[in-house]
Amino acid sequence: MPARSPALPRRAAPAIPAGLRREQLLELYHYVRLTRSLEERLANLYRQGKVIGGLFRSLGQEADSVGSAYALDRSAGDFLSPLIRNLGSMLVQGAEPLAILRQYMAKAASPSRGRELNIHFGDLEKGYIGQISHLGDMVPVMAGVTLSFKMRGERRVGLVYVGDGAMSTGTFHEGINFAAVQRLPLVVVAEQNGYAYSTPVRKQTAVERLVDKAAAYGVHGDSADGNDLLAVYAVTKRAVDRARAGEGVTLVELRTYRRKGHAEHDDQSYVPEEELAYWARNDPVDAYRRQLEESGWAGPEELLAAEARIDEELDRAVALAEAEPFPEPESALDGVCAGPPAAERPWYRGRGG
Amino acid sequence: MPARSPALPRRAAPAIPAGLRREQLLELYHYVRLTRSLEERLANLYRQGKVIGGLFRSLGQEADSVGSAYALDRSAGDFLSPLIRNLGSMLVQGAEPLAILRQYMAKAASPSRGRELNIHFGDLEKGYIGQISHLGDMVPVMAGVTLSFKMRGERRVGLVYVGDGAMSTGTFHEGINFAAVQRLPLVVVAEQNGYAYSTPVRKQTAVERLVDKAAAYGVHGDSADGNDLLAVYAVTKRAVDRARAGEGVTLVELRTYRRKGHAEHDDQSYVPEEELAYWARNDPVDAYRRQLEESGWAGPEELLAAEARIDEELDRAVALAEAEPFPEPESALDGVCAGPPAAERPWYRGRGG
Amino acid sequence: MAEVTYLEALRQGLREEMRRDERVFILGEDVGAYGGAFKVTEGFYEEFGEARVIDTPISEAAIVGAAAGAAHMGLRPVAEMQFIDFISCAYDMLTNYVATARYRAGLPTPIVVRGPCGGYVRGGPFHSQNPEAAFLHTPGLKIVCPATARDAKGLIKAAIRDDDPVLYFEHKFLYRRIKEALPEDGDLLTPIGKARIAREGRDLSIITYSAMVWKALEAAEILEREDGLAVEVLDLRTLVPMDDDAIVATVEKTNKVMIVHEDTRTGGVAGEIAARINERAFEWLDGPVLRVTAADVPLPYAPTLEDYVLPQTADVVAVARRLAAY
Amino acid sequence: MAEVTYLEALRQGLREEMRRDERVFILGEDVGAYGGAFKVTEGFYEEFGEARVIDTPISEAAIVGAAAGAAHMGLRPVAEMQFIDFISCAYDMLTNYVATARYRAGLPTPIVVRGPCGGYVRGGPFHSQNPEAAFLHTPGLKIVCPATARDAKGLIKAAIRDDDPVLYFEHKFLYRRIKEALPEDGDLLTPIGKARIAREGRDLSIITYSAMVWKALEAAEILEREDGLAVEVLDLRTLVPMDDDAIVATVEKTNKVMIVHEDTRTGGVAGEIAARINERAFEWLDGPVLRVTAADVPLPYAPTLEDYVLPQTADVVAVARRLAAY
Ligand SMILES: Cc1ncc(C[n+]2csc(CCOP(=O)(O)OP(=O)(O)O)c2C)c(N)n1
Ligand SMILES: Cc1ncc(C[n+]2csc(CCOP(=O)(O)OP(=O)(O)O)c2C)c(N)n1
Ligand SMILES: [Mg+2]
Ligand SMILES: [Mg+2]
Repeated sequence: MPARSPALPRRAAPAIPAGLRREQLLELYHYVRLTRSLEERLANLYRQGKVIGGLFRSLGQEADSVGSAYALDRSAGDFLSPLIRNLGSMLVQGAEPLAILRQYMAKAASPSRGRELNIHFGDLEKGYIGQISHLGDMVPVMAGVTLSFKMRGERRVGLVYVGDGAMSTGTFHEGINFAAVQRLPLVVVAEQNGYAYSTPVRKQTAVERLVDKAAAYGVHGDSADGNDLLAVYAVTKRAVDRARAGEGVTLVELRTYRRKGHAEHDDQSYVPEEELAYWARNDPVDAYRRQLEESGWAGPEELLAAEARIDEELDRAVALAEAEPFPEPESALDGVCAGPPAAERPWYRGRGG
Repeated sequence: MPARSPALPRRAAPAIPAGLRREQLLELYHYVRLTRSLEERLANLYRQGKVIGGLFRSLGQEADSVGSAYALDRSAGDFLSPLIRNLGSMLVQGAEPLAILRQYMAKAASPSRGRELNIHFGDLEKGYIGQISHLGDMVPVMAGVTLSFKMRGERRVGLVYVGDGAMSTGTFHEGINFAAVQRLPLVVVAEQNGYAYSTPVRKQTAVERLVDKAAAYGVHGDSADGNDLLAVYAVTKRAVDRARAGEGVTLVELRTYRRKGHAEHDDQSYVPEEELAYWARNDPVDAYRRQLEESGWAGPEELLAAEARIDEELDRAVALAEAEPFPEPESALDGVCAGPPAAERPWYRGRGG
Repeated sequence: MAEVTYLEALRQGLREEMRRDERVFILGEDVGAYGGAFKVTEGFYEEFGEARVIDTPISEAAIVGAAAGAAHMGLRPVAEMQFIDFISCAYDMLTNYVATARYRAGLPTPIVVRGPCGGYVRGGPFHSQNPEAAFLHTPGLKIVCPATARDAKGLIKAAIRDDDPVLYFEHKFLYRRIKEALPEDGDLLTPIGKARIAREGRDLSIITYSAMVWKALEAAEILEREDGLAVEVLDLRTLVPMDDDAIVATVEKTNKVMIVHEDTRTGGVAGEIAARINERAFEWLDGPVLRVTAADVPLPYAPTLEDYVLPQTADVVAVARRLAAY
Repeated sequence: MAEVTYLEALRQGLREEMRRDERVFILGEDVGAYGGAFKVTEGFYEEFGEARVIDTPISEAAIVGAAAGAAHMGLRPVAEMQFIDFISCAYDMLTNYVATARYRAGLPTPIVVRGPCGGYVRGGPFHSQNPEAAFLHTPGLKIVCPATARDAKGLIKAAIRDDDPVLYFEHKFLYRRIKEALPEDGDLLTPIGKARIAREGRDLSIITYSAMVWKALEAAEILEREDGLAVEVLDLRTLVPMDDDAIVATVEKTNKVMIVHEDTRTGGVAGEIAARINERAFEWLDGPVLRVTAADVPLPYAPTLEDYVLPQTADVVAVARRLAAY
């Protein structure tokens, strides 16, 4: 294909949807691309044995994390709680790639000081709370976070992610129901990505669409194509606005697809090849990039520059994180409680192991 | 009002609904009346301090328990699991009033040998499994019971009760969802009786009608006036037929009202008087009796005779149960496991206390 | 200084903390207009309003999880379990989320989870439990078990002010059965982690907590009267953190120790105490560490059975005599 | 007699029981076509079909509850927890419903709940847990913890044939790291409730179970080589019912005992064992019952931290030396 000639008269760019500004469109691109690139770096590190535990990819789902998180108002103190495939949402809330790299590599300077794995960490200042592994548990916790907003009369909103699989847990049910009864300013984003580990959605639930579950809680339901970044933003923004206006909980279903296995070790043998091929053609990052260019909202140079900035930042962060030490052994003992300062050191154990 | 003269020509009785026969109508009357009368005996015993623990009444809800249980086919080996207000359903499945009295009075010969309270007991032969206190837990258990029916290709059906309050539990959610995915022959009867202890339904859930929750599980939903015995029977029968035909789970909402406090100690101070008065006028036992008479399906003599039989049986059962002993102390130790036969007797403890 | 019951002392403590600190709020089933199944929060709804006394759905995991979330944001939730037996439904949330939040993520989670525990009330297997051992095992959860009206008040206040999650197990048999004159000045705090010598003695020690303190004291009276034994009774008050110094001190003093708890024997708290005594004071022991506990069965309902399964004063006396004879 | 890994031995046991008894079936997350997160049930879906190898929703309480219901009706369900850490989500169902069903209601509930436990695999706080102490406490649940490939097979078969609920905690560190030649004749049963002397000795005893058996054996080698000590290693194999006779016998033989477990210290199984030894064999003790365990923190992820928190062979050696010096 011949490169598009800059000399040709450009069509006027179509209006930007969902009330977004052009800088925001570029910022969104930054986040989806950063998510993709950072995970690719992690995959490399994983293959080199430098990621200590498992690696969980959001390949093909970047738009759903980024677009939904972007609908929150960070300056208003909005809060979210991500799951393993919501790296993008943490980046939007201000998590630094360096922090993610340190965490995956269990470094002393990682946000959890080497105590927790992958993206299990949070930052109260920046506005996100780290998950635990037990699926569903963050839904009641985010009900409590948003309860505090309501009790204090703050106009802040919370958002919690939940997978098609996690919706089967009792804690999801108890948490969303509690929030619904209390009309809390909570957005529950249900990510329909086809699978929970190897289990297809039809073995997880008998509903057609996850958004059908909204009816059981008397909450508003909405949904969007999770691979369409701007649609994700728009649907979540509506839910956030409702929450902020005191209209309570919304369950937002985002339909997307998990293009990698559950974690890097999983070869997805249970997935039909055509399915993977179909979704590879429907890549949300490429699609958004194309949309930006084709709508004239961004020029190729801008996008290339943004990508270069990301690569540079990641080069630096990877080098830095790799060089860092693991935590000091005895640091394992402190911080179980606010006081006393540390768990007892086994009497038979010398310092440092 | 002048007694209706038997000499006057009777209108032809209207057709009996829901495929029932006349004997069945009388049997249904037996069960609702027995439920009412047995609980009244228990209330007396409670006031005399002979019921050891609390007493839970189903006053005003007898039709919902009896009508729904009656829709099962005992001869086919159908199974149910009752809650504290489903005494009527146990009677339908063949529980004996004597057993209930013994159980409430913690007698040695009670079905649980004095180990469990009120109507917490079951009978695998007769087809009911006793609940535990932890609300919601019987839903997964009945999913397992009906899973066994499906695995063995038996055309048996299970029914589990759940209150408006119990539906907020995680186990309810996990259990009904599991059953829905597996298309198990299970009927879930949701009893909307206005309260969970002191908590009104609107603080339990934001849905208008409990049957709205069916949508979240992709199961069929249906509902009826829980105080209309024949309507209860009909709606449950449809659900049982669906289950038996392999069409999976139905959530049946029965709308009724808890006319007493949570248990006898609870004076219901939180309940508006008009509400109680309204529902007292809507008594399901009286209504059914009237319906039988007015439709000409039963004569007054028959009904009086049925009531007399119940009173007699209860006189005998109460006298018998009252006279019986408590269990032998050391019997407390046996039966935790199939083997070894008994828990260890504390070495410092003589036999029998 | 009015005489108040254990229950009223607890209520006073809660009320004082809610008046003192507007971040404190209560959530649980029927805690609002009804005032709680045992009326612990009676009058609170009227005084503090619906926003601070929240009736929840029957969702123990959500109650605890929501408390944790609100605590992260700076509030001080007190969650009621209607009966402590239902805390089992929040076991995952407590042991995995709440207990680890500070360690994993530096998240402050100052919540109190409280509720009526214990037997001797014909409550049967699901309204009589003593769940402390299930949580003793999880680093990150503090556990308090008041035995007196003073500590019912002092420990609830300390628990609410504590910066960590605290499980507060109140014994329902004691609610209205014991009374004590208490100051009402708002400064009655029982330090978390400190045991109390409920009775001094030099011949043998009974280490115990919660309602069993009273049985131990009764037994001590009998043993003094009938056997001339001076029995020391140590009321642990807090199980986590455990007051090892107080335990070692009583062992060093009397050289003979028994542990009394209402919970079943296997896997109960007594095992942990026995192990600690072995590790820290073995040389001081003149006899084995013995246990008086419930038998290893679910707690049955019939009076004859419940009485047989639960520890009784006579059991404490019998074991003490055997130990004294060493 | 082919050499098989611990994991393959477990798989063999499961497969043999499913072939032998059509009432046996499996349910859990991803156990079907995928064969389970650790591939324990690989090939089962193909051999036994979808009806007997059931992929469930992510609903641990429902998995256990449904297993119980099916068991009441005469089936023999084996429920897999993807990681044993998630058994906490079924804590209520197991401790309140399953454990009490026979006692309360005479309901047979022959279920097996199994899953990978344990650390040393960089799994972090939620993929490394040892939940035995949480269930030790509940009468009505049997607990087995195989340490060898032979027992992995023998205990899964015994657990499936047992008429009571059995928790089967398999150690994921051992899955592919140990091997043994085993008969394939279907009669390899390890009796539930019987410990095994993994190594004979007369100078001191290490009581342990699961993966720690191997650390104890390693330590025993070192102690023999470097100190000339003959260390006895008792592999409990079953925690409930506990083999008191075997425990007492080893105490009477060596007069010095230490307990090693991977779980955190406070409230761990070692406490119970220490208490039993006190009660049954105090006179035979020439030194305190000592513990080697994990430190009381959630298990951290970084290798340096995990190694520091978990018990290591050197710890066992150090404590044994101290005990030997008594
Ligand atoms: C309560 C619980 N049970 C089991 C697991 C193990 N597990 C981890 S992720 C996962 C699948 C999650 O699927 P889904 O919620 O759809 O999220 P996705 O991975 O698709 O993003 C499972 C079963 C868990 N983390 N928590
Ligand atoms: C998990 C759990 N939490 C709390 C309780 C205490 N409790 C017993 S009955 C009840 C109310 C039940 O209400 P509902 O389900 O509507 O049944 P109803 O009494 O109206 O028949 C409560 C809160 C319980 N039994 N189980
Ligand atoms: Mg998914
Ligand atoms: Mg109700």
